[in-house]
Amino acid sequence: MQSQLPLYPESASNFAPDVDGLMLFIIAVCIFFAVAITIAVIYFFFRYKRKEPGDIGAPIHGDMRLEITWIVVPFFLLMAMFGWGAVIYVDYRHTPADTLDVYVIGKQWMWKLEQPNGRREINELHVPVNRNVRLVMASEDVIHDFSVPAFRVKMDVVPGHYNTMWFRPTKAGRYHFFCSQYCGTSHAIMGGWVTVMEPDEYAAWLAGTSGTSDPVALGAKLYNELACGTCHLPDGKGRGPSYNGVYGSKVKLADGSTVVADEAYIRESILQPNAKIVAGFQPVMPSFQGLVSEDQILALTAYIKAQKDQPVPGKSDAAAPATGKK
Amino acid sequence: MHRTGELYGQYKTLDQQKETATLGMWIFLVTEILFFGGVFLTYSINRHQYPTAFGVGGNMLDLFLGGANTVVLIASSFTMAMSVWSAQTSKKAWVTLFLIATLILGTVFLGVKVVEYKQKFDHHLIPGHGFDITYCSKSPAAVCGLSEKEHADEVKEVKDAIETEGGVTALNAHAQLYFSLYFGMTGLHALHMIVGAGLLLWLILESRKGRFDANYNTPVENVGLYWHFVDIVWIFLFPLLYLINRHLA
Amino acid sequence: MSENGHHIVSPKIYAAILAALLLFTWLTVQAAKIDLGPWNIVLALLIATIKMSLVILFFMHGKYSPKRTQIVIVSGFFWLAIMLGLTLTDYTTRHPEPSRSANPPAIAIHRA
Amino acid sequence: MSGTNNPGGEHQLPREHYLNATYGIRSWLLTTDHKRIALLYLASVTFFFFVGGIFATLIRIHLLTPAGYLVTPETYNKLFTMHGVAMIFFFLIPSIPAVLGNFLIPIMVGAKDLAFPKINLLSWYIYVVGGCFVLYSFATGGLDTGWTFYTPLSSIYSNAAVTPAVIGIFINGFSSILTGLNFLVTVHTMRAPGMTWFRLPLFVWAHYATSLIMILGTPVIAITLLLAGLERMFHFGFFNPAYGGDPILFQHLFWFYSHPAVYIMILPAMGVISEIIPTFVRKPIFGYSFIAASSIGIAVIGFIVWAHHMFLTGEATYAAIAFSFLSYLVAIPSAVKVFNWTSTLYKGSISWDTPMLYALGFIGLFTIGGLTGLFLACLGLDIHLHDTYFVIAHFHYIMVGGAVMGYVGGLHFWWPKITGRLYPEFLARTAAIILFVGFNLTFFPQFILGGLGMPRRYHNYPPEFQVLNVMSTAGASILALGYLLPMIYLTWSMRYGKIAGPNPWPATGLEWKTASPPLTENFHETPVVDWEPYDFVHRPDLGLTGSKPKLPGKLSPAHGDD
Repeated sequence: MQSQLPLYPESASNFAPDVDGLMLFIIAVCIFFAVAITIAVIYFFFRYKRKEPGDIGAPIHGDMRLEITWIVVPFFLLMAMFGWGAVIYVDYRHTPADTLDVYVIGKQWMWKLEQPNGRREINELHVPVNRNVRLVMASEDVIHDFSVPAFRVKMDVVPGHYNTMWFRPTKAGRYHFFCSQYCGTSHAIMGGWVTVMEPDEYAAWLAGTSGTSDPVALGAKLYNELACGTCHLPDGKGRGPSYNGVYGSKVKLADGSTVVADEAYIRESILQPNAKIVAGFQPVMPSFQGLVSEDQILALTAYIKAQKDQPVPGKSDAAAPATGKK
Repeated sequence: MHRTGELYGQYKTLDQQKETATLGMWIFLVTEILFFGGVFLTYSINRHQYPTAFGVGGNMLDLFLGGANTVVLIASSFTMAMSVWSAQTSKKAWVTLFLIATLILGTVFLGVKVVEYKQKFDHHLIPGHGFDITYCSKSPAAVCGLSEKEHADEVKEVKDAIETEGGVTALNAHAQLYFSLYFGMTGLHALHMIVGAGLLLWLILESRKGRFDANYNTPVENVGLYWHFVDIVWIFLFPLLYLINRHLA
Repeated sequence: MSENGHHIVSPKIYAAILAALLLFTWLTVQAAKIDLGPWNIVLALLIATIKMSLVILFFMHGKYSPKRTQIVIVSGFFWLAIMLGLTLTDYTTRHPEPSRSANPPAIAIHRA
Repeated sequence: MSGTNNPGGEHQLPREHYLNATYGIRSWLLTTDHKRIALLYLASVTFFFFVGGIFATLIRIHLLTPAGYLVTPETYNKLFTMHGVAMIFFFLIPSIPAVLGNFLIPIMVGAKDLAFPKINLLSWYIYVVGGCFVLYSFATGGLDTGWTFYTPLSSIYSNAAVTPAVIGIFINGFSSILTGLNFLVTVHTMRAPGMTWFRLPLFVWAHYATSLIMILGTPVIAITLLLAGLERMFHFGFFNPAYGGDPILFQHLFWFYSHPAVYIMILPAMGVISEIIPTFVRKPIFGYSFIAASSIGIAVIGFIVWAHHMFLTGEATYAAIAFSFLSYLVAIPSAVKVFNWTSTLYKGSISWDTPMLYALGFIGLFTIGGLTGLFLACLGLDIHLHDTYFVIAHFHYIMVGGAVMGYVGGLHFWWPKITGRLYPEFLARTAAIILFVGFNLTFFPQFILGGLGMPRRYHNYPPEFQVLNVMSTAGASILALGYLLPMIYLTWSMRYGKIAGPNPWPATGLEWKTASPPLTENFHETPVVDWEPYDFVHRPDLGLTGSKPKLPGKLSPAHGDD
């Protein structure tokens, strides 16, 4: 991709020239001061080397004019850096109105990205060149950070917050993106590639087949992985009620009321199992809050829905079969 | 243990020694201000985010017990101040007496705190898996020792809060923040009280030997400063934890 | 203090402060029961601050302490104010975002 | 050794001094002598420096190849976390204050001991207990949260031994608080007659400023880690997003201490440099009051810049702008110091002794470290450089190039006072040069890596970054050698070094007016200070009889403005 010893990353977004210009300015100021001080130190070091063991230096105590100079001059230079930096930052934090929105979810240790038309990607981001792109980002667990050095942008992805960032790619190509906020064991492999495409290529890519798999199959897999089946036996004789035929049915609860087993009810039963206890069962199920993602809840719900036509186990009790609690 | 008014080696005069001790104590109290400042900040930000849940949580505390404890602690501050006065005026017997009174009042405070913690435990208000803010409103009034009217008020308040917060899950989550802070703040405060009680016990034993008089009373004064500081913390905890949105109840 | 000996506060003042503190405690409980909107919290904190000042000035002899001690006390609160104040500059000027809640934000993302 | 106030005769160790006043392990473990406590600290921080250093070495070896050379990702994460925790909380923060400060501050102000000697001993024990908790955490599962302990990774998700580490750091905080409290009170109430505020050595001013940070900042990290610990242990929620808490709030609280903590590390080193330079240049320091005031300025402004660590967390734009502005302000007092040190060299009589080499190394490295801070305080650039190796390079230039150089330089400078003996000069100069070269080779490539966007805390990296990483690892091996050398010859010199005499350099401070090593009570009688700091002209007692250059008619602005 680059030579053996690259010194600066590629420049591929609207922010890159701004940031690089500012970088050059600050580097110039810093080199000036660093070199000046180094030369002064080395010069004095040799020029005023002690000649005789008993020598002492000139009793100079200070100089007010110099002190004021080296307070005031750096102050203005610093304010220039501050102002210039603030301008870029304000631009970066204020997203323009006409953006292409991509949703980004960070989780340990992968990135899930969703294009405006619903097409999903893992650790890959495709964007069209010369179009303002906004990333709307959320985390499912710890703090992550989405960073694209070639675009000179990054932003933390914080659980419980939506953070957004935007950029306009200016050059087609493939660029690294990284997770830049330490997030646990595989932090270093939580990255991928941004592919910047010509608009027509992007449109063609977007229209291609979606990458999502069958939610029911996914749910069945989770049913096994999360060991739901150890309690929710299909015959209804486990410690938890069976899923068979539960979706859409009326479920009788321990407090005597009934509810319809819809999506909301299933979701609640996964996340807050003790909120509604099915008649005849004990509140023994642990909460899966934090253990399953929203994607997975959707898949599990799809799976439970798919068991709708299965025979309901046990005695069929008028309207409310003894089922329904996951 | 040194004798009354002994001058330590590193000091030149008794005055310097006393001045040093007092300055040291005040600087220590400044670190305590910042220490509690951290939790107060955490409280403020979270309360700012979830006023409803924090209101509901606050109204589940026992105002009578909290108020009574405030009175007890203020009274103990008074007796502490009086024991300093007794030492400064060399009324040696009174020093001990006032210190004992302070210790008793401090113990009463801690006792009441234990009763309150027990109550919260019974009402499923300990953060964690068993937490349920709706426990008392779901249960019959007698379970939480509420009158019928109080119970009805609470039922209504919780119902409204569930609506405002967008579901019982959210309310429970945010109310747990409140109770985490309640236990964190009052627990830290109680820990300081326990340390203070230990210091008082030490002072009482010393004072019985007649150690403290007009010439030498720095320990009484400095423990006094600490005790008053702990009182000040409670002066803020009481309105923040107990009185927020009390008018809604 | 070290030069002019030790200031002794009379028990009468202590008693007066005790009475004032109890009065303010009663007042703050009563005030809390009236709905003043956002002013409830302001009033409660105001009363607490007054109570604190009384304790510091008289029980803790802040009023009679040497200037150096007073500077120490004030700087403690000053730094507390820095911590609270500057952190609140962040929280009070954030753009409104979708509310943070118990549910992972992925939900809204899927709805979008 | 160039320059001694006793050129003819050989020196003798004093008959009685703090090291031979009493014997036995109890006399050390129960001592209230600030000098002995300083040596206890010296031993313990050196131990933690070794622990942290071993982790650092392993990290650098691992990063030789893009895929990672040595350890699993879990282990790598633990290595850098434990490196950070050991180095920051148990080496850098206590190093200069608790070793050199403890030893010197009472002597410098002319007191027999610190204001609270028992509390001083207590703070060492607290440090040891805290250290044991942290070592326990290292030994039983390690720590993989990063030294920043960001929630919810540390409070909910990490499977490592976070709880004992948090408890250890919490406990250790009190050691820091008590040390700071002791210094503050000592400087206020224990000064000798004639030791006015503006006659205090700049080392004491720097420690006064450091102590302010210690007492005002440390309680906040204590409470923050306590809250995170409660969250982890008891399912409490303060910052937990599952309860609606805000992880960013943790960062505010964390950095409220941890940014000023950087100044806890660097300010004492600046104090050391401000002592070394006038001594080896033999002239008063340029702009005494500006250097003193800038220490206080750094401590105060340092408290109001913390959220510049959080520009990209979703912090409000206005807050970010305010914090960026304040961060630039803190650059000014630091710059004032560098300019004043440089100007002190002008028309001096400069000797090339080891401490002076460290001081010059410090100026160079701190300048680079400080200037690269300007990149990170800059809102626009921080977007690109945040959490990359640029940050790593920047703070290692400040902490290793600055604080550790100052610490090692200070150890050399006061070694004759502490032990009564001189170190071997040639070896010491060699070590100083090796350290300087090794340091730059280790950390300068990391600036470029950061500019390229290599994120920090990565156990592997894209192959195009390899050359720079190999350079860095090569430098680290030189650096390790540079640290081993002083460790060996300083230990050797404790027994075999040449006897130093009370004032070998000679220097002007009060600590050089007493024997080397000093008495247990420091001075035979309370000294009376009647000279201005760093004044060589009116000090016939220093025995300097050589020529002195004439006072310049006016200062040449050509040198001043650099």
